[in-house]
Amino acid sequence: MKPILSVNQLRTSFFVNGKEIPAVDGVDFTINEGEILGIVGESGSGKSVTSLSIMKLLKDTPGKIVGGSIHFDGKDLLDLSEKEVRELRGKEIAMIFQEPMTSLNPVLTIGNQLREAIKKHLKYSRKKADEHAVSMLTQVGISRADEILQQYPHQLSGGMRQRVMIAMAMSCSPKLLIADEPTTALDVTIQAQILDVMKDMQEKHGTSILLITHDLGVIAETCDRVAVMYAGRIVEQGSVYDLFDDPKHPYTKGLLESIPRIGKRQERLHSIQGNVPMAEDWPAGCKFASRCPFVFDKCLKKEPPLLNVGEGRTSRCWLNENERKEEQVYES
Amino acid sequence: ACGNNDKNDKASESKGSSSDTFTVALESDVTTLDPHDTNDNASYTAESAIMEGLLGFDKDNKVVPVLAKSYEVNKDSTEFTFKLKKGIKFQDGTDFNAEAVKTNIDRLADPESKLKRHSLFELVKETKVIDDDTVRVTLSKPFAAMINNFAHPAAMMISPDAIKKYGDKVSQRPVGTGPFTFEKWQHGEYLKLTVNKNYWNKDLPKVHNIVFKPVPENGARIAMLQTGEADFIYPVPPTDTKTIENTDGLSLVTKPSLIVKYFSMNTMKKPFNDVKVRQAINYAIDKEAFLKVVYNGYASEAKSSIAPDTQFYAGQTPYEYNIKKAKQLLKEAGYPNGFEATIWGGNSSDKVKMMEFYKQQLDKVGITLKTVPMESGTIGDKIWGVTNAKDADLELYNGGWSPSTGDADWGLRPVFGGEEAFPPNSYNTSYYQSNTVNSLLNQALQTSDTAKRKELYGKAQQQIWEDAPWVFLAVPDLIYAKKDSVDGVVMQPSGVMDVRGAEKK
Amino acid sequence: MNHEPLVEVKHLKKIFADSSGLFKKSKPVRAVDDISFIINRGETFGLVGESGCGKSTTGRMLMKLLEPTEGSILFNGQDITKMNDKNVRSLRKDFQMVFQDPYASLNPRMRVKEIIEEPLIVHGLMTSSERERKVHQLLDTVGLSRQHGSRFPHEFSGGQRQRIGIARALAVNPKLIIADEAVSALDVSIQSQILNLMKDLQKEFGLTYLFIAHDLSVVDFISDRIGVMYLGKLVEVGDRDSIIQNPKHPYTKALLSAVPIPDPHRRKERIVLKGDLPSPSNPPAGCPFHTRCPVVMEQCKTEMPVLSNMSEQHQVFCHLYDSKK
Amino acid sequence: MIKYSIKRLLLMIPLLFIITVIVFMFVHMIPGDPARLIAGSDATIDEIKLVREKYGLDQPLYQQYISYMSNLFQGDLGTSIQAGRPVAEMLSERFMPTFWLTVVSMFWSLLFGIPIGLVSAVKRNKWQDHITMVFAVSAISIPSFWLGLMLMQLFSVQLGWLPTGGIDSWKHYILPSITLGAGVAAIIARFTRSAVMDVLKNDYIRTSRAKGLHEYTVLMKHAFRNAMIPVVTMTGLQFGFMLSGSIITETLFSWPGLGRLLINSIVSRDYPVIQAELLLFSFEFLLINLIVDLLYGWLNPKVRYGS
Amino acid sequence: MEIKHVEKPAKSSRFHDFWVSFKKQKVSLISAVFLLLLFIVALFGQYFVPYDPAKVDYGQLFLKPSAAHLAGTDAYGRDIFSRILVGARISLSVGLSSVFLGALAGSALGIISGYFGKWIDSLIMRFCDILLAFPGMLLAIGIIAILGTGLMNVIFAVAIFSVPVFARIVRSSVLEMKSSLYVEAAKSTGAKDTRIILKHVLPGTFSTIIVYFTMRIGSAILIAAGLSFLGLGADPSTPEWGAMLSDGHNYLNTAPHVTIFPGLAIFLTVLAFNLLGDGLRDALDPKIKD
Ligand SMILES: Nc1ncnc2c1ncn2[C@@H]1O[C@H](COP(=O)(O)OP(=O)(O)OP(=O)(O)O)[C@@H](O)[C@H]1O
Ligand SMILES: Nc1ncnc2c1ncn2[C@@H]1O[C@H](COP(=O)(O)OP(=O)(O)OP(=O)(O)O)[C@@H](O)[C@H]1O
Ligand SMILES: [Mg+2]
Ligand SMILES: [Mg+2]
Repeated sequence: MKPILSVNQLRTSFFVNGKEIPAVDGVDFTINEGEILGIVGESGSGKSVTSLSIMKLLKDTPGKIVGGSIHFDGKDLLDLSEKEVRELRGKEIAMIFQEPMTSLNPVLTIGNQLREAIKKHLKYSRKKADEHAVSMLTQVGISRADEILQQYPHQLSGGMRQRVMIAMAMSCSPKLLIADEPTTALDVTIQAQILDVMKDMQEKHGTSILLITHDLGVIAETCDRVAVMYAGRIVEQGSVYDLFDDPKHPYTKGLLESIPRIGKRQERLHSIQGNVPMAEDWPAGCKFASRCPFVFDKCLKKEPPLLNVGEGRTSRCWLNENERKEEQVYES
Repeated sequence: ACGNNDKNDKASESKGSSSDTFTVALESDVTTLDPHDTNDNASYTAESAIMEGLLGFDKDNKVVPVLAKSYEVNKDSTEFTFKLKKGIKFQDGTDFNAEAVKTNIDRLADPESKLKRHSLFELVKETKVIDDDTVRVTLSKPFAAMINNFAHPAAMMISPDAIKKYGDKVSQRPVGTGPFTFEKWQHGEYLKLTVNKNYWNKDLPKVHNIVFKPVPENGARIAMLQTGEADFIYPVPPTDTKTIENTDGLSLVTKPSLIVKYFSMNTMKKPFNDVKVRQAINYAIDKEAFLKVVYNGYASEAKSSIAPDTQFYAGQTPYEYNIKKAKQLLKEAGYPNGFEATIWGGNSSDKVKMMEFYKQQLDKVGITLKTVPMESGTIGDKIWGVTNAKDADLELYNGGWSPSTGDADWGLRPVFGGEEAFPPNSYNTSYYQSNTVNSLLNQALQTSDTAKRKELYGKAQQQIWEDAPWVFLAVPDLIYAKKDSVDGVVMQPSGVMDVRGAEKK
Repeated sequence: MNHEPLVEVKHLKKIFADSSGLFKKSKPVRAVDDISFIINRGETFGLVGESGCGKSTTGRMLMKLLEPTEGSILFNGQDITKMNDKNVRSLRKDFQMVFQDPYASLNPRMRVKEIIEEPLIVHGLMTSSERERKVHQLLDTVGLSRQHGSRFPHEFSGGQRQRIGIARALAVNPKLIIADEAVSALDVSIQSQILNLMKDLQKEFGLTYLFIAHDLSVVDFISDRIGVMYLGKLVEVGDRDSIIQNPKHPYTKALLSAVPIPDPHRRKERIVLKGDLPSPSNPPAGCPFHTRCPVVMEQCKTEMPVLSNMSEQHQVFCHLYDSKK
Repeated sequence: MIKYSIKRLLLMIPLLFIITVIVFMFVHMIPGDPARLIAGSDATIDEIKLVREKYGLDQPLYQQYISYMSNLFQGDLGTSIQAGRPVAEMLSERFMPTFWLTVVSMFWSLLFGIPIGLVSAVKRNKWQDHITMVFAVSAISIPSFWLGLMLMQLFSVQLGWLPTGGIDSWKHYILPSITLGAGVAAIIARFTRSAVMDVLKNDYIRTSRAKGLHEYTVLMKHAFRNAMIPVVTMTGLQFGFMLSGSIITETLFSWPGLGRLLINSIVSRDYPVIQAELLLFSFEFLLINLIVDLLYGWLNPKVRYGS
Repeated sequence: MEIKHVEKPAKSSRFHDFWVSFKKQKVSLISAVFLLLLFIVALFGQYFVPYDPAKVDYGQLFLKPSAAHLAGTDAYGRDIFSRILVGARISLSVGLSSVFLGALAGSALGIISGYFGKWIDSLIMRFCDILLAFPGMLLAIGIIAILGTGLMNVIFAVAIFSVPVFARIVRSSVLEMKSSLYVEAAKSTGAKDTRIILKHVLPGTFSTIIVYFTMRIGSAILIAAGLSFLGLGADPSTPEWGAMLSDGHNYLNTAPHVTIFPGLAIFLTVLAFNLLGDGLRDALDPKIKD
């Protein structure tokens, strides 16, 4: 399979009051054509910042990409001019943002906002763009689509807004769709509908999807591969099956154990003790060390590299060093 | 420069001001065209192009006959008989005759008509038509200065037909005997008059149209003259005279006015109740500097309580600028270290400037002056809202007085006429009360003997000068500017312009 | 657990009728349409349902942030809908809310520290040094570090923001916490920390929760009783076990079947609801769910179902169970 | 919307009634005797009395108010003491020149103010921003008499391109409207800058960028309209001020507008004229308020649908 | 005592943040330095003027700027430069304090109006409408009639002119903020209205207020000058910049420097305030930090 996106050693930092806060600190992953890659991780671990970096949308934040490369379809996005990136955005790479409530312009009709990208990238006439917009809305399960086109965001419920965002992102059949917690605001019945829509997309158009979510159930049901992030880095990567069946990294293990299971009588949920350290006081060794139940001397001294631990599987843990040492993927 | 003229022509073309239109830019709006109900010079100026009186003033403020051929006054100044010129018609075709004169005088004399200029004719007891061209006006009591009232623009003749037809609205549609007839009045924008083809004096008029424009801003008025949009502007502020002088093709004309600039001192209040203090202040002000600083030299020192062009003017020996003497007098009066005083005055920039000047001057003799400029309504209330002289807070008042009729009585009585002239009745802001002056003024009114009157007014002026209820400052010039090619406008000392003879060469 | 009610909601209604509409009169929105339920002292009442069905609106009415159109809310036997502002303010120490939208509910111009200590200041509790300690403790509790305290909300990720909101609500040790989607933006490890914490606090202080969420597994974990809402109406209420193990209403069944299972080997068949979401400004006649119900009957289209008692602890509004009345 | 507007307009009637009371009292309270001021600086006491009687100024205040109001209800605004003409006639001939001058000035102000504001918001703290700031501050701190006279010197006297005053043709509008509009343009520019900067921080701006829209489109389509709300408030206010006539500009350019009428009537305490003008201005502001509110609705659909 | 110890670092860090981000704005920093100098001039100007600003010399009217008279002389032969230095005090105090008062009162009204809504909103807004409709000059005459003359009253009068505009502007931003969720959240914690207004609503209106505030200073100086010509000013001989500028009006053709230099003083001051305002606005806004 051909990779559509490969992110290498991506580092993005925020500069606040003269201090550098590394939010993304050397992230590597690839997405193949037609593949759905899920990213899970601690909140604040840099998932959204990674996706914004790919879109090169850090413009209005104090954030800056300080290193690495992002290859999309053979081009390094970091070398492209703003104009060239604009041509890609919305057409080749589309994104659904985390906040559905504030991500739509309150003073423009839904139709107006939907048509924009269609007209710009597909060069449709207004009438054709309208038809296309209606079909996109119908695809995401909105039935009174032509009526909705005339309405304003505040007239829609949170769930509907989120679906509009999805329709908007998918309207130009992008090669890559980045979905940052697209269903967090939705109830499960709608969530199910939307995940179906996204899967349809992927099947029909071969769209690759980068799906960021906290819901491991969603990951399990939709993704082909999963990457787990912790403190600005990928700590484990692998196919859904491998990851759920046999998590290698202690953090992943902890995560899986923390899932509340429906219908199971639990008095307490399992949880990972301790807190994610702030970027400012990241330790010299493994960043998870302070919370890791399996911590040993080496962990505190040196940060583990991403180790190849199986077919398409990597893990950033010294424990796995002994398991499969021969191939070291990246040294950081 | 010539180049400049080309440009000016372009600009004037766009205005549609052509060679047969004479454009006058005045500071203020024409407010009415009913002379009987007028009290501002801009309106009089416009009215006197349309209408004429029995008598009028020439450029030296001498009374001259206009529609009257001649006039006679009886000995005790109660009967005025006018012989009228013949064959004159109003612009609407009505004959000008004794009946017309009676209609006009009656209108003015009738208190019910509530005309602003009724007071000039309130003494009229009767107006009688003797024959078609003779009319006699009888007063209820002797009033020698009445003849000036007849010459006053307020006494101009309106067509009796028009008065009947329009009533009060005659102020919007005036009909007179003058060389120009009313054409259009766009309020606030312009007033346009056009030639009266049947004017009795065949020499006039010399232009086809006259347009009056209100241009309140000094700078704009000058710019209009520079661009050629106006042929004649009035007034030119003394500070801008250089601009006119430096522009080719424009000239500046000046003329002494009837105005006397003064500041009055409340003679009923300490320390101004002491004549020495008042004289000291007169000595303490450097008039020459005053003329320069305030008027840029376009004024002359006041040498009496009335201006030289006023009837029966008698010049006095000026109080020269002498700080030593001033200090000496103050010391004699018991104020060796001076005192504090407050001066009130209007709030226009030149008046503020004057007051500031007094302050600087009096500082040198130890008098600390507080200057309080006030908006016209406010100062009116503060000075003329006081009914009892004793209650007056007024100490010093920065004023000016100009008798629009040009006669000495109106020049002196309202400002020095004793108790009867105290505010709120009149303008005696120094609360000056001199029996001598009162009786001199009264005597002068009882007689039509010019020599006698001259003597009486002379004495009165001398007395006032010595009593110094005012600080006598200056007689400012009237300054106007025109294109070199323009002529024939007569500026009367009162500030009313006679544009009947205006011409463009 | 005692069964003494802390909160009694009776026939609560909220209709957003618009009065200030400039151009068009829009139809009134029946956001909450006659619901009644009880929350017992020390228990957790879970409220689940479709997005837009009126869960937040219910929560906000309980907080007295919205005036109900009709109905009453008894807190400790007192009707708070009739209370004046002053009394409500002092009562607010006893109930706190965690808002659904984590970012919008944090003042962008205040530092996290200030946000968290605000309730303490408002109720005049503690000295400033005590407050400072408390803030640190709360930050620890929700899994943030002390240095986070001096940052601004926009510098945080979505989940971190949510934790700030939780810390704020916990600050004054309230009796009732209304948690509106309090954990939906959190990753599971933090989520489990918070949920455990909420349970601990409940045990320790006898707290009562109204827990609004759409993640049924979370609701299942934390709740004692669960209410299921659809389009402004409560369609099913019951103790946790009955609802999860033995759901009656077709909507509850659909919800349960749609819960994604965190096991890639069990990609299962769900009950996928067809039909369109009706709008609360134009609710369908009869049962509000009939437009999407897989087992719809003629009767459902015209008649509003009434309450059927499945057991003492389990009520449902559905024509399917009419006979069991 | 029409219904709403009509309702608002009807509500203005009682309001204007209250305003008449306030205006009447205020106008009579300020010092100054119209009779004295209008009779002239050398009027005799008799002349002053005459004026007072003629215009009923000698009557008790309440009586004056009653007769004023009863005339007002018959649509009669009274007669100017100064000019002796019906006030309604005077106002109507002065209104249009001021109105058109206001419209043209506002046109300039928006035409320059908004783009300048946009540019400086986008180029925040760059040289473009600083340049426009200097322009804006100049326009604010240069008094209009200075600007007006300088423009007149340059374009009328030196170049001879434009007339110095009057209202005959479109050429006459250029200098006065620039003079009047400069300060307003500056204010609008500054407000636009500030508002656009605020809006650019919103999430939906990021969304629109994510669609690949050109920065220009993002700014004009997405940021601009949202930023317009505070700008509209300010524009409405300034429009109201200009509609009351600018005393300085109208004086400079001999403009026969309300500003000059106002100053004349205040100086001479021409009560009927002042009262009528104040009523007119109040009405203008109320109307502008209404229009601004309608504009809010147009700009912000949330307001429109009242949620 | 102990309490203070704990508070201190918090406060100073806040100021520190502000300072760090403000420091980066070079232009604003320069403006701040300029204004600081100006304040020094305002306080001590009279001690280092080259000439006595009140000294008249009728032999030296309208001298053009030269080495002896940096800004020339005026209509009484006074040194304009000295007058500008001495005038800084009055112009600054009138400009600043009047706008400050106006902003204070106007913002208070705007906040009350926007926050509480209902009848109080209508009442305040209609009051503002009337105030707006009243021509400045008439209002000024009325104010003199009520209060009499004096510098304090000039400040007061100018403040009154600013009130309705501030009220309007602030109200519209309060309306926007009032509906925000964080205000609702604050309410839910039990905060009183006063606290909500002061802590949550008011800071949000700053950016708008600052823009208008800094713009208004120049206008205030000019309005004050206009008032002193109406006779509202304390003493027309005071070297107030606006008054000097307006006075120069009469000599625009013949002696433009009489206008230009006071005008320049006003311009630079207003410019500095605006640039400073922009800097403050950015520094106070947590979102803009680069
Ligand atoms: N504008 C900003 N200024 C400063 N720091 C920021 C900013 N935005 C994000 N960060 C920091 O960057 C880090 C990563 O944030 P990011 O939003 O990518 O997290 P996330 O993984 O998406 O979390 P969540 O799942 O909660 O959304 C966080 O620690 C956050 O504090
Ligand atoms: N202020 C308001 N004005 C008008 N309608 C409103 C208002 N607030 C909420 N609504 C409407 O009321 C209904 C219920 O809203 P609510 O926020 O309570 O839903 P919810 O159940 O919390 O949904 P979600 O899960 O998406 O948060 C929605 O249709 C919403 O559009
Ligand atoms: Mg995120
Ligand atoms: Mg909700």
